[in-house]
Amino acid sequence: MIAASHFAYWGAVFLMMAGLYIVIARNNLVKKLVGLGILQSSVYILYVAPGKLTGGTSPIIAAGVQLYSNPLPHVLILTAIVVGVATLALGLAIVVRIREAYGTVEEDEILRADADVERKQAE
Amino acid sequence: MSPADLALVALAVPFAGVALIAVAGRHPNLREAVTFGVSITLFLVVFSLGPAVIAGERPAATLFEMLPGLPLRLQVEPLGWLFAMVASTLWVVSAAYSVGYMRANKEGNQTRFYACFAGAIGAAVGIAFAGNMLTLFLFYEALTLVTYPLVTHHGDDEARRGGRVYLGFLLGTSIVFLLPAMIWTWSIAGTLDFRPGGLLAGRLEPAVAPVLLALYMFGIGKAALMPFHRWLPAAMVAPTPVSALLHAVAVVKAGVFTVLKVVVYVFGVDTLAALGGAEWLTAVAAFTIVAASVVALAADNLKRRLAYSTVSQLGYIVLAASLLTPLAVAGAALHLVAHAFSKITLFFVAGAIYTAAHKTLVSQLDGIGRRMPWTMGAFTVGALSLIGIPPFVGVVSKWYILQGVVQAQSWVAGAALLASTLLNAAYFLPIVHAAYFKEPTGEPHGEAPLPMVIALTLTAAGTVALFLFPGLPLAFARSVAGM
Amino acid sequence: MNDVILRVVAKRLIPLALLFALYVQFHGDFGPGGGFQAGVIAAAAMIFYGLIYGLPEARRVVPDRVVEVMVALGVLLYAGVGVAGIVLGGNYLDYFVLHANPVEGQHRGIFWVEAGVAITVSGVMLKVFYLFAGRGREEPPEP
Amino acid sequence: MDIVIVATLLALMAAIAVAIARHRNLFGVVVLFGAYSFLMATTLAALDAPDVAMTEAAVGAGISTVLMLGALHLVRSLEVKPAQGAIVPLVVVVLVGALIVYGTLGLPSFSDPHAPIHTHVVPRYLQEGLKETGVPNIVTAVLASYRGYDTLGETTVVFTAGIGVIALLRRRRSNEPRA
Amino acid sequence: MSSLATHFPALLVVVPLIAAPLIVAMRSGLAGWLVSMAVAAATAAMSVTLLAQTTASGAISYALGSWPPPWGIEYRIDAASALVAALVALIALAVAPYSRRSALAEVGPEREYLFHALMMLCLSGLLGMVATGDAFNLFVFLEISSLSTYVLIALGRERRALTASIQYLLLGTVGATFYVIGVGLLYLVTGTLNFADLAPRLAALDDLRPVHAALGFITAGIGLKLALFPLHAWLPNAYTFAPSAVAAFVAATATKVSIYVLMRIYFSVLGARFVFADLPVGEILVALSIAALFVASATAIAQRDLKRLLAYSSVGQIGYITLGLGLATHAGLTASLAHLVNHGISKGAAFMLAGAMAMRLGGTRFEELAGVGRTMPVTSFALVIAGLSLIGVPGTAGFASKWALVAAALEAGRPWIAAAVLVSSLLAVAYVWRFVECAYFQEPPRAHPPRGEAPATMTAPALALTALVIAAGLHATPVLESARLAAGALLGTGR
Repeated sequence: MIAASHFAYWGAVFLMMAGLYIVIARNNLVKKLVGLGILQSSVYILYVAPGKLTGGTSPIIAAGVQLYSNPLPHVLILTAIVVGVATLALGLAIVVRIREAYGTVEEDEILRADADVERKQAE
Repeated sequence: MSPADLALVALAVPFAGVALIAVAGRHPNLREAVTFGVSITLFLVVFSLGPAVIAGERPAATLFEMLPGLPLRLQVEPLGWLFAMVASTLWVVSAAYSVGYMRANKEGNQTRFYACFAGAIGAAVGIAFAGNMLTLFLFYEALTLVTYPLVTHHGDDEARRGGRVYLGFLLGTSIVFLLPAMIWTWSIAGTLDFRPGGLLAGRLEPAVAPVLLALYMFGIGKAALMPFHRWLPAAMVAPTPVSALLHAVAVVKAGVFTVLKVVVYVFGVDTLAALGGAEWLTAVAAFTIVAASVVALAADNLKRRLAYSTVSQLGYIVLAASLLTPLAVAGAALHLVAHAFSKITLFFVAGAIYTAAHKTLVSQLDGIGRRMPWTMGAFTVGALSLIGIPPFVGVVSKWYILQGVVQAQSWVAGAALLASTLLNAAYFLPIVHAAYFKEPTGEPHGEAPLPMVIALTLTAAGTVALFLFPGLPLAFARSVAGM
Repeated sequence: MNDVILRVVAKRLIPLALLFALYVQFHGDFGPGGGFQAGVIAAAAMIFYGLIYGLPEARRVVPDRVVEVMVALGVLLYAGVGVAGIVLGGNYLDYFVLHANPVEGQHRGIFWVEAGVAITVSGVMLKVFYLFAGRGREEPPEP
Repeated sequence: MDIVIVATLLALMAAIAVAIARHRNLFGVVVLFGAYSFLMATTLAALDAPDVAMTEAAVGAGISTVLMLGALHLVRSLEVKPAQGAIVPLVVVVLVGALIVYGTLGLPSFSDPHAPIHTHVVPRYLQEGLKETGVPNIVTAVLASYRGYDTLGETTVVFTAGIGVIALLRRRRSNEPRA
Repeated sequence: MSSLATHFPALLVVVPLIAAPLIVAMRSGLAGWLVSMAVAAATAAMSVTLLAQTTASGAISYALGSWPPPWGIEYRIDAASALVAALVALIALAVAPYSRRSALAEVGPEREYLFHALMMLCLSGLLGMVATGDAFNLFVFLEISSLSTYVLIALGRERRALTASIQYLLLGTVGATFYVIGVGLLYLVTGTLNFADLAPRLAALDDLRPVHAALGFITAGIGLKLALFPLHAWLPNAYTFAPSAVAAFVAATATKVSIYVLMRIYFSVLGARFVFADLPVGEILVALSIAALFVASATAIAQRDLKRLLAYSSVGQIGYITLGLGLATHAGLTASLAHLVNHGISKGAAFMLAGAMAMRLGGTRFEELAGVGRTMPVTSFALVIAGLSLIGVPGTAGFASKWALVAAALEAGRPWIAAAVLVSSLLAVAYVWRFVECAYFQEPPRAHPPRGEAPATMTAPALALTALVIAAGLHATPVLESARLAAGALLGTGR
């Protein structure tokens, strides 16, 4: 029965959708970054879950252990996590600067402010 | 120096001139001297190529590969030499004219003017000596771009609008029609090198021929085939020397020259005749001739009238080419020369009148013949030549075209020729009549500055000389037509 | 936060945290852990210190200049190991050539690159904390 | 057994994600995100990925939360405006989700020992890794040696972010941008 | 120690990567500038050598850490990657000398060394994406280039640079994540990440649903990075408000590298048959590209700022490149790669010249540029030439690739595509002439007195690139030939 065999994927899919939705639909930049974090973290499951073998252990070679879960996804996801936090740090730094320059972190207000500048320049 | 080298020199001289003029820009006299020096040098170089070409040589030089299998290539053949000869000769004359005009009217940016002028001639020479369609296209577009600053010389809104039309039509047609036509030709024939008998000879299905021909003919916007003629009157915002040399000679002749090249060396007269894809072209050309003449008739602005006269005269050449008979093609080649001398005279006159009397309208020219006898004399000569009355060169070319018409039994063409001759008379003779037989108006004035008068007299004399001694151009025209 | 108990606890705790970081660093070969985690933990310890004793104090202990050097040094170290591989006749990042005995070479290589990771990671984390915390000090003018 | 645990954890995370989407207090959002990361770490641990779990705990639940709180302190805006009509995003998200669900239907099922990822490439790591690198923790072996170049890149990413934040946030005379 | 040249594939990427921390450690703007110029020269030399090698003797494989692929990470340089790498390095070489004055003026002396370091990281990331033969390693270097780009854009003078940066960061990260998801799906059904190893295993699959999804995610993800219409929302602001040097470098290279990645995945991993024959990807690409040609170019005409105009023009020009890709023939791919190079050069020159004007006139809005033809004659004239190349006038680089593209469309028996290409270039005429008329038909504003040309370190490299535009137009054979080889390499027909 497919639900049992694929639930992990679909869990990841749901998280991905939720994260993406927050990025697109929400207006507050900090919240968008949180959504981005969720979107990225969904990938962890997508990669790591299939690497798990029931009855296996973590891939640290030890005497008498036959079955190890797959280490490669772990390595890849370690990198992914690091990339994630790096992006977050940068994003937050930019958001802080935006707050200082615009006095808000709500996207629509920022865009409106820019539109006003455009109009002034036009005249 | 071998003929091939001479061809390269001929191409290099005007562009060297651009640099020299730019350098000499600070000192007007030196600058004009340079212009003269360069134009005369070019004339001599091109002239010295003549014997070899008459002797049947086809000096060729391949510069470098522009696109894979498509080098930048020069080759001098009779028609090209003829065109280059016309352009370089008239450059010398109009250089003198320009000096008088530009100084008398205190035009600005004269250095840019003379530099672009030289550049335009260089591009024209490049077109004339192009050994393949790609090279021709390169210089064709260069000519458009280098003349743009000349058309918009005055830099006001009118100039800007004129420039837009000029550029829009010329670049537009060349990119949208001419370029694909070339690429198509290339994909059919695998080459774009001009060949006697046509590089497409034997490679063309009857179905393709008319479409490809149409792409070429409408792609060559400089030939001002209707409905793509509007750039020519728009270009009249330029100073008169520009209108004279470029829009009576270099640019428009580059257009009809390209038409002839395409018909003769890309399709091949016989191929096209065999496939019979050119009747529609005869019709369009005929329509252009008549319609343009009618518009000219209605135009009161002298330069505008001359511009539309040019459109219809270009129609003659395309028409002749479309008849695909040797005599007609020879006539076309000849008319290229005839119209050049006649029309530049008329434009010189228009500029002289503007300079001396600041008049631009036909209706203002009453009695001007008495105040500017030389000028109006030249005008009369040019007009008669274009109408086709001896002893001026116009009649010679028209005669050949007429014979071609007869050969081709194309009654459309015959009717168009007849009608336009009458219309030419109708829009030129009243000017002459008014100039001599009506009372002068406005405050009195004399002739334009001497250089201008000399220039327009020389070109007028040219039309006579070419009537008396048509041998040289005739020989070339015939060899183009393969007679 | 000038809560005495907290400060006392921290005094005891932070050295332990740093020690744990070292353990994670070097035990990475045998158990979970490695340069990245160690770097994060070390940085976390310093951040904790900064939170309790205040930013200036933390900056005094680990000055910005040092932190920025760490940021660059780690990458240089890692990339340097790779270059060493070339210099010693192998490919880039080839550890085998780092020692006569290939496995020993692998050990060396892994040791140094993990060290590089730890240095840069802890440096960056700390620097970012400094900057965010420092940003708060003087209020920017409202636009 | 594993399945039940993992499934439960996933369900919890999904719930938190929804809560984050709906929640309007930024501080609450950040706290929820911390909890989310912690659950993620637990899940990863349950999936036999202790290294990843450890990292996610340190980074996701630790550093990220600290950063976010620091940022919130600077941004000083806790209330998020209510999101207006968001049909288009919803459609996009559903389409994307549909595509990947369709894709997953062809994927090997959970903990299938014959799945390609278990039969190709990885066997060498597990069988030869210790011999070739002398490192029993295969994750470390692959991370630092077999795919050590990835890790160099990863370190560079951290470095990039570091100097990026320096360039953006360091106080300076000619810093404030002109409008 | 073995001959250094054998390590060029790695050094090409690693040298700039090492340069960045060095510059940071030195903390000196001047030193950073000198280092970055030296590094740019080195990478240019290496990439040209590699191009020559691949042209002569086929693809080069380099096992990082001496671990054989697929267990280790492989660098794989073939005619295609070498060509793109050469473009990137060349542009870097042109921008490096330019960057100093741009950085001092727009970013400030205190941050200059960071600016140079970030430029090096961006260069390293892009070259890494080009050189790698490993799907996940590509993601890592994609992030290196992306993160550095986000910061570099945010360093722009106006506050809108920050907005542009965060928008690019959000979209770019979504794109990168999509790419990772796509790669993940491929990994889960093959167990490998190495391109060369993936291809046969994917071809052997019977259940293609995951591959379909992967194709979708990778196309969307990379499409975001390469500003594939209509996923280009981030691009105009990013190019407009970034510091001039950044705009020039990124505009000329970043999107191009992403296009290369898409080609690599399509042809070397998923396989042309799967992507273009079994699925309608080609038709979709063609449709989107033609939409880009007209919509983006038309939008460009309406702009009031030169940089912004150039940015929209980029979206349109990218359309020409993806159009050639969509044709999926050898000729089409050749045209696509040729335009990739030619447009890179032309747009790089254009943005550098626009930056030089911004340097002198304080901005590139058309009010500010009025009469620039008189105050900065050389720069303006050069910009006109670059513009002619965007139009595709013979004698400029743009013409050669337009020619190739039209020829490819005709050869593919799709004349209406050729027509679209030609007609759309009339829009290019229109937007280029926006600048011409503003520069030559208007009086310079009385507000600030004309200060003449920009400093030589900015003008000289820009002019050099412009000269290259003409050279590549009059003698286009080298580029077209390398493009042909590259296309062969991608299609697996040639080397």
